Amino acid sequence: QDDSILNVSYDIARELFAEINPAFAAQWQETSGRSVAIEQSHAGSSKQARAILEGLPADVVTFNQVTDIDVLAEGGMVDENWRDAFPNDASPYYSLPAFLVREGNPKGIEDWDDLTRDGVQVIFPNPKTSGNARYTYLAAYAFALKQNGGDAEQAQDFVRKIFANVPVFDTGGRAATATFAERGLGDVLITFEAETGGIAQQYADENFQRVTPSLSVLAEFPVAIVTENAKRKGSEEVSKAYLDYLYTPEAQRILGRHFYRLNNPEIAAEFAADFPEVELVTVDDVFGGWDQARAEHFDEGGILDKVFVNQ
Amino acid sequence: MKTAILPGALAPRESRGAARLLIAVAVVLTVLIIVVPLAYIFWRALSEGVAVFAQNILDPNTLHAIWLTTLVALITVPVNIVIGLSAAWLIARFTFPGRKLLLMVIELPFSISPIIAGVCYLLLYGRQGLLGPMLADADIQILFALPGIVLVTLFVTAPFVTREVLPLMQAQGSEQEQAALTLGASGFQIFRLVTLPNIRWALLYGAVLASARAVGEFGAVSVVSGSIRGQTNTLPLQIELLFNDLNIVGAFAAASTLTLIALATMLIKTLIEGRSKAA
Amino acid sequence: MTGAAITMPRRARSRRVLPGFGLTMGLTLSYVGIIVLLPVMALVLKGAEIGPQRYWEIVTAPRTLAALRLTVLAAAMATLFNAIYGLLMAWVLTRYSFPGRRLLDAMMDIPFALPTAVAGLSLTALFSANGWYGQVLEPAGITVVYTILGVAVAMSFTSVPFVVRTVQPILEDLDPAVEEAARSLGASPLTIFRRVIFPAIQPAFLVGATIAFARSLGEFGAVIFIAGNLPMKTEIASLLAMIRLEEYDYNGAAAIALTLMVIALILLGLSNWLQGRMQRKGGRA
Amino acid sequence: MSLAMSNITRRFGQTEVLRGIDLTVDKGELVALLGPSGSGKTTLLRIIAGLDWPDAGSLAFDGDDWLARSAAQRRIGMVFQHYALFPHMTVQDNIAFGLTVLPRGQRPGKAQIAETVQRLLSFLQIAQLADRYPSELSGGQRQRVALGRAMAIEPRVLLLDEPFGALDAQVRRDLRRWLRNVHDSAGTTTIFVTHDQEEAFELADRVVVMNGGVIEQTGRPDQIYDHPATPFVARFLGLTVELPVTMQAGRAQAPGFDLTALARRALPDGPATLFLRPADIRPVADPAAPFRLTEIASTGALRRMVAENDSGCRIESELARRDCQGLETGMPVSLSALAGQIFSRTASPGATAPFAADDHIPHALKENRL
Amino acid sequence: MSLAMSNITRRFGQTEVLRGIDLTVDKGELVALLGPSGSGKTTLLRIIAGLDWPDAGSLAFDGDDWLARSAAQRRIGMVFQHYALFPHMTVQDNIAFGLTVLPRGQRPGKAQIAETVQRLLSFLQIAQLADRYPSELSGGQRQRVALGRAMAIEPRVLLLDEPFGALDAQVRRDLRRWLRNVHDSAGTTTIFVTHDQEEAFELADRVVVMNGGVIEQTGRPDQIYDHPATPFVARFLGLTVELPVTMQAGRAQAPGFDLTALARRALPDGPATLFLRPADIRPVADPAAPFRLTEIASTGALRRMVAENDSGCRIESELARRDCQGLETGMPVSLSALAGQIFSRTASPGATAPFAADDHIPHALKENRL
Ligand SMILES: Nc1ncnc2c1ncn2[C@@H]1O[C@H](COP(=O)(O)OP(=O)(O)OP(=O)(O)O)[C@@H](O)[C@H]1O
Ligand SMILES: Nc1ncnc2c1ncn2[C@@H]1O[C@H](COP(=O)(O)OP(=O)(O)OP(=O)(O)O)[C@@H](O)[C@H]1O
Ligand SMILES: [Mg+2]
Ligand SMILES: [Mg+2]
Ligand SMILES: O=S(=O)([O-])[O-]
Repeated sequence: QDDSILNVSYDIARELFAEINPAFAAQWQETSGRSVAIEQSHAGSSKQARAILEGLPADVVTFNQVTDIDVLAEGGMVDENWRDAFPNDASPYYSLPAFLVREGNPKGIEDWDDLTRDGVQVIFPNPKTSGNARYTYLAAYAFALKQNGGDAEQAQDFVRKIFANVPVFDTGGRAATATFAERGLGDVLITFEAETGGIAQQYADENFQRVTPSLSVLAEFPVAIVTENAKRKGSEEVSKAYLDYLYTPEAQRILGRHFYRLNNPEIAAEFAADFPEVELVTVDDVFGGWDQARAEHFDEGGILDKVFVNQ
Repeated sequence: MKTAILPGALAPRESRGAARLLIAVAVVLTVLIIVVPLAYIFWRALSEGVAVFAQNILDPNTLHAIWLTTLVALITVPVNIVIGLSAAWLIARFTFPGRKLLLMVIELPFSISPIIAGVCYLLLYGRQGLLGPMLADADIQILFALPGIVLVTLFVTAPFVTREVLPLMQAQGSEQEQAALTLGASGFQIFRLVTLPNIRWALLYGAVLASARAVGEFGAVSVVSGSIRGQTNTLPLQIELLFNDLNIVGAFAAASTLTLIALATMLIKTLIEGRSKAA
Repeated sequence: MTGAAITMPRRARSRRVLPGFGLTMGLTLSYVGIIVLLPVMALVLKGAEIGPQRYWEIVTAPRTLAALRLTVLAAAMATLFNAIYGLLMAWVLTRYSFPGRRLLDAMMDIPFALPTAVAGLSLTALFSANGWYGQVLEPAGITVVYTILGVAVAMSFTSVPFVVRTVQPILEDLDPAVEEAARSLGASPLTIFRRVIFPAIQPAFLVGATIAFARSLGEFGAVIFIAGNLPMKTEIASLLAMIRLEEYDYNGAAAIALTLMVIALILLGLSNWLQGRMQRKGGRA
Repeated sequence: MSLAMSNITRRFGQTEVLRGIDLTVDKGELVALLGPSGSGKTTLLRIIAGLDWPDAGSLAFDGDDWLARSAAQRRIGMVFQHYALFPHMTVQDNIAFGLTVLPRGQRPGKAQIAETVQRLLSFLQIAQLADRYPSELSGGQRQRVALGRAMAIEPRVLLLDEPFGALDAQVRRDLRRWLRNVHDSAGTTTIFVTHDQEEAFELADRVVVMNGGVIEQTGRPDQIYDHPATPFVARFLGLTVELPVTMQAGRAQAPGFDLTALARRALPDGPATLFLRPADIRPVADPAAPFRLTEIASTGALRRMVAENDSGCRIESELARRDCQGLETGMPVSLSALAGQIFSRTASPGATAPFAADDHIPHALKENRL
Repeated sequence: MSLAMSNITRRFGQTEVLRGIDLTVDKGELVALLGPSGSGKTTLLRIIAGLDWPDAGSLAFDGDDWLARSAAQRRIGMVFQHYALFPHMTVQDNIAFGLTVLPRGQRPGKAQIAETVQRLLSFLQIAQLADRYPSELSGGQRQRVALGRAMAIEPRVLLLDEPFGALDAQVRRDLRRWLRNVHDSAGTTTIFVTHDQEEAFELADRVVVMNGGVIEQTGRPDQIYDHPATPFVARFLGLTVELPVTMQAGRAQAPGFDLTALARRALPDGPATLFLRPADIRPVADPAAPFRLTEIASTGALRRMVAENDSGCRIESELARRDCQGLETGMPVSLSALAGQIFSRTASPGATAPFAADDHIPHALKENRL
């Protein structure tokens, strides 16, 4: 192999990159005449970020949360202004927390407030380790704020009730999926819409049903070159080409097939049937940006700890 | 093992009731606790037929994981043997201040959670750890690569050989070695010709346990491996990965190969024991 | 005695009879230093960096306390089970001959040889609501998966061999004459076990149980699959350390790791001391 | 009240270890089982103790079939070869053990047990050791504790397996005498196993010589000493010099030997074997004799000499030092035998009854060992 | 070519195990270290072997400082108490060991080693055992293999630690004699450790009696037997009857005793202690005497008797059976002493030189043990 890159990615992107990588390799061969080997590593995205800081030799990261790349930037692994390096704030696609319920939706779960009912078992991973779950938390919180006219107290109560309905916290999005689908635990799985689509497809005979709540948070999927490593290995060029490739119609189509929502309007239109209308708020709008959200909600002693611990 | 001597023919028929009961309880518990979980692995691995099983095993990433795991064992076990013997000789044959302490340090890994062992290595060799900056400057990759995996495996397997060999050497005493010494043998001659033959079965058993542990280590390796598909995934990590890929059958198939290794190891051990008892 | 005042060099302790002291000492010390001590030092240094107050805060945070409590409790349950099961196995394996004994004996080492993750996977599947065991237990109101019971089950599985393998050789080596003496003095089998055999194997039994306990405290691979990892409920300490790590909270991770290690060391020290005392008391006949 | 064994047989796999033992031990008797290693002594003792059972035969105590009873029911006291003390119990706990395990109904009160133990301790002269552990005792002391433990339950039969095997000569001799006293004052029936003939002879009322799973001879110590019934017993009891002789009219003859001191035997003419103790052979300076002294060694009070003739026949003798005066290495000597046992050479050793020495010979002559 | 030790001292922690040993062993000599358990015999032997080093003192062989040499360099042959044979090697491999580990330059060829082993095997009369493993040998055979292994390297000094400790009486006696022959024909210097006086006396050219880390006495066997230098040696050599006597003009006196057979001693008048062997005491029927026979026991050739007087003084004696005629339990007897050693009672035992028996006494009288 002439080139090799290591793409360190979030947990549930396994099938996605299994399809994208060969497609890119073929394209790279065509354009540069060189072959490329693409290694993959998947885990909770925060865990991945830490591993890179400790020396995991990633060339590119494809994460599901801006903060995780910001941490890398703070650690000097990624350029400060990484968001400007690629179009659309370096986010080639997006998704949102959505629901997956069992055949026939026996508990009648349609929206966030259904999750607070007694006797409903909710499955999602640990927000401390999983970006995925953090979006879930934020979406529920945003829903409650809206419902109660911005009352933080009531929003916290709302979220706490949902947390109280969670029997198991896995460390990553995929483990939560396994808990729901494989071990048959819980009435509803909350995860990225992309995952709910994929699972519904993969477990066709279980007849899981996708449910899109009335309101959700827009989840960006930022990408970046780990410049520190790429420079050392001399893989900057292919790394950039790899991430650029994600914006191409070809890649966007693959993404669409994996139930990710797309920024490219033409291709998005092709998959419109898969993506119900939903009111999407952003972290910037509701929570004042990731930095503030982190400080207020996720750091030790933040609101998350309160609703999490006091159950 | 002492074979129970049966009393002569005129012995009154003792009720074997208590013995039967104990044996039955032991067998049932063992079946429930050990045998069924073992069997379950194979049952799941083969639940979709042999073809799927074979396909899962022959997946390049799984094959690579098998190879990596074997490599790690091949490196760590010989090191363990050499060091284990050296430590056993030192502790069994000499008295010096701090002897007990040294033994405790050697056995320390037994009482340290593997995950914490991994953390220790992270704190030492990680880019943000004690030696990290130095290693980064020298461009030496220890963590998230083979050296890191080997090092933590050495950590968790460190006590096995010493622990098996030492009690035997202490029980046997050094008289034979002293005899060899008076006959003019050198240190290595004494070790090779006198000590080694006496402890060879214990040594083998220690090595067997160490390799079983080296092959099966999960917690410590998962901290320092980086789980790069087809590169730094050992077999136990590959199993977790397959599980998280929702390829449950694949996970159990990989697990069954590990289980087979474990069973083979135990078989070897049992054979060894049989022979050493006979000798 | 001739008072001949020849001053001889004191040689006794300066000479070692068997060769190899320097070599083995050098080899062992450097190895132990590099592989074991250095990394542990790194942990201790990190712990020292935290400072006592912060350390105390971390360790006494409700979630940490809950995790530590769960870990210790589950380890205790596992050890209790293993102590009884291990003793039974050691007894049955040494005292009775029956078809399949060797096989049963070989089974005892499986938990060591089986990767913990595999064990965890398999146990979880067996005990989950629709698993082989779960189907029987759940209707009876016993939930194992995602409860402390599950944690204990995983812990006891991975530490099965410790008690069996420490007690077994002692039991095998026990002088049968001592038991016969008790028998000829009119003692019943139960009395013989209680008053003659058990005191003899007690030190080994204690050591085996302590090591099993230490190992259970640290067990990770098998437990995380079956525990459910519910904070405050079924989250074990080493997982919490791992989570702290993944949250970039190195201090938290180090503090918890250090605490676990100290608990294990104290236990081992205690059992060594107890064992030493017992041996001084009864000791070699 | 006697212990009766008949036709006791025991096999371990292929090997027959006891091949039909018939023996009756009377109440109050002290019997020694004497025999070489592997002769089945321990096996027989264990069968009496109820720690093993025979394949055939019967064992009854006072008419009661002991084979149907467990060790615990027989109320015997057993002292094991290496004592088998309970290592984690003090001396007094060891001794009290048998009493504390009695069923609750029969168990004496605590105070009473303590008193019994105290009495035994002083009887055994180890009162000051009451709180020690076995590992802190000397061999002789352990022996006493083992005996005390066995005696605490007031056994009807006391069994001892090579009780003095591991001790050195001095201690052994003391304990032996002390055991005899204990036996006499406690009045139990005692059987002990030994392979040391001196021990058997000094201690026992009756000695049972075993060999290869059968009883070779039973009798009072001096009876056995003076009249070994088989070549095996003769050799075992130190008649180690074997001399081929020719019987003629009841008298033994051998060249270079003066055998006139031996009494006439009722043996057919022809070849026979004379068994002699080295101490019963006296070299006499005799220039014409075919023997020559080749070695003289001193062992304290005794002097050992070796005489050889030209055909390589080596004869050893042992004399008190004072009787050796005038004898020196190289000197030609004739050998005169003072006592001995003759077995016909055709008799297969160990199986046939011996042609025992007759009792007409004056005692003094037969025993004159100087 | 002699082995010279001077002032050898060895401490284990607080306990002084050797407290200044001075001893020279000549080439070809066979020396026995005799002493009770714990007297330091093994420790001394190990120091000579180079398996331990003293805290002070010197050890030289033929002028060469052995304390500066390792065990391997000293070229000694050591036979360990429990033989320490290599269990995984056959008899011949055991014996060949010392030769096969020689540095390549000095190592004899394979054929030559085989020949040496063969020669040793036949010399030791175990040629037929060459291919057996130690576990398949009897105690006596193991002993020979151990000796063969030590001798294969043609040691300059042969050391044996209680070589016959674990064997039974018969085998032991045979091996003892055989060892003496081996020593004589191989011509090595030999030191062996024992706590059995008979063994020491029978085997050794010179006996060294040790006690508590010091040498109590050194001398030829009969010298030591006849003239124990200290009360300790006297007791250790069987002069176990201790009688308080009164010295008067060099003669000892005690009521009920006839001590006229003892020679005069150069001792001051006053209280002293007479040490006697039971065999040197003869009870003589005497109606007027204060002693009374209370026990008679037979041990084969000997008869043991106990005489007691009213004040509870118990005296044991041992006689050949034939000399006991006419003596019966209950009979009043006087006791006549045939030989003995007297130590002044003020002398602290073990430290002072004895007031040894003078040599004027006719030998026969002193030794007349009947
Ligand atoms: N459990 C056993 N299995 C097979 N053979 C045995 C067993 N126990 C004893 N023997 C054999 O039985 C024979 C008699 O043994 P026993 O212990 O009675 O001899 P002993 O007369 O007590 O000898 P020693 O004086 O050596 O103690 C021996 O040949 C021994 O090897
Ligand atoms: N390594 C040691 N540490 C402490 N004390 C020791 C050690 N070795 C021997 N001793 C003590 O030294 C003394 C002499 O021991 P040594 O073995 O020389 O006696 P011995 O004369 O050979 O006795 P035995 O006849 O019982 O073999 C004993 O009191 C013993 O307890
Ligand atoms: Mg026996
Ligand atoms: Mg010794
Ligand atoms: O990596 S996650 O999918 O768990 O966020």
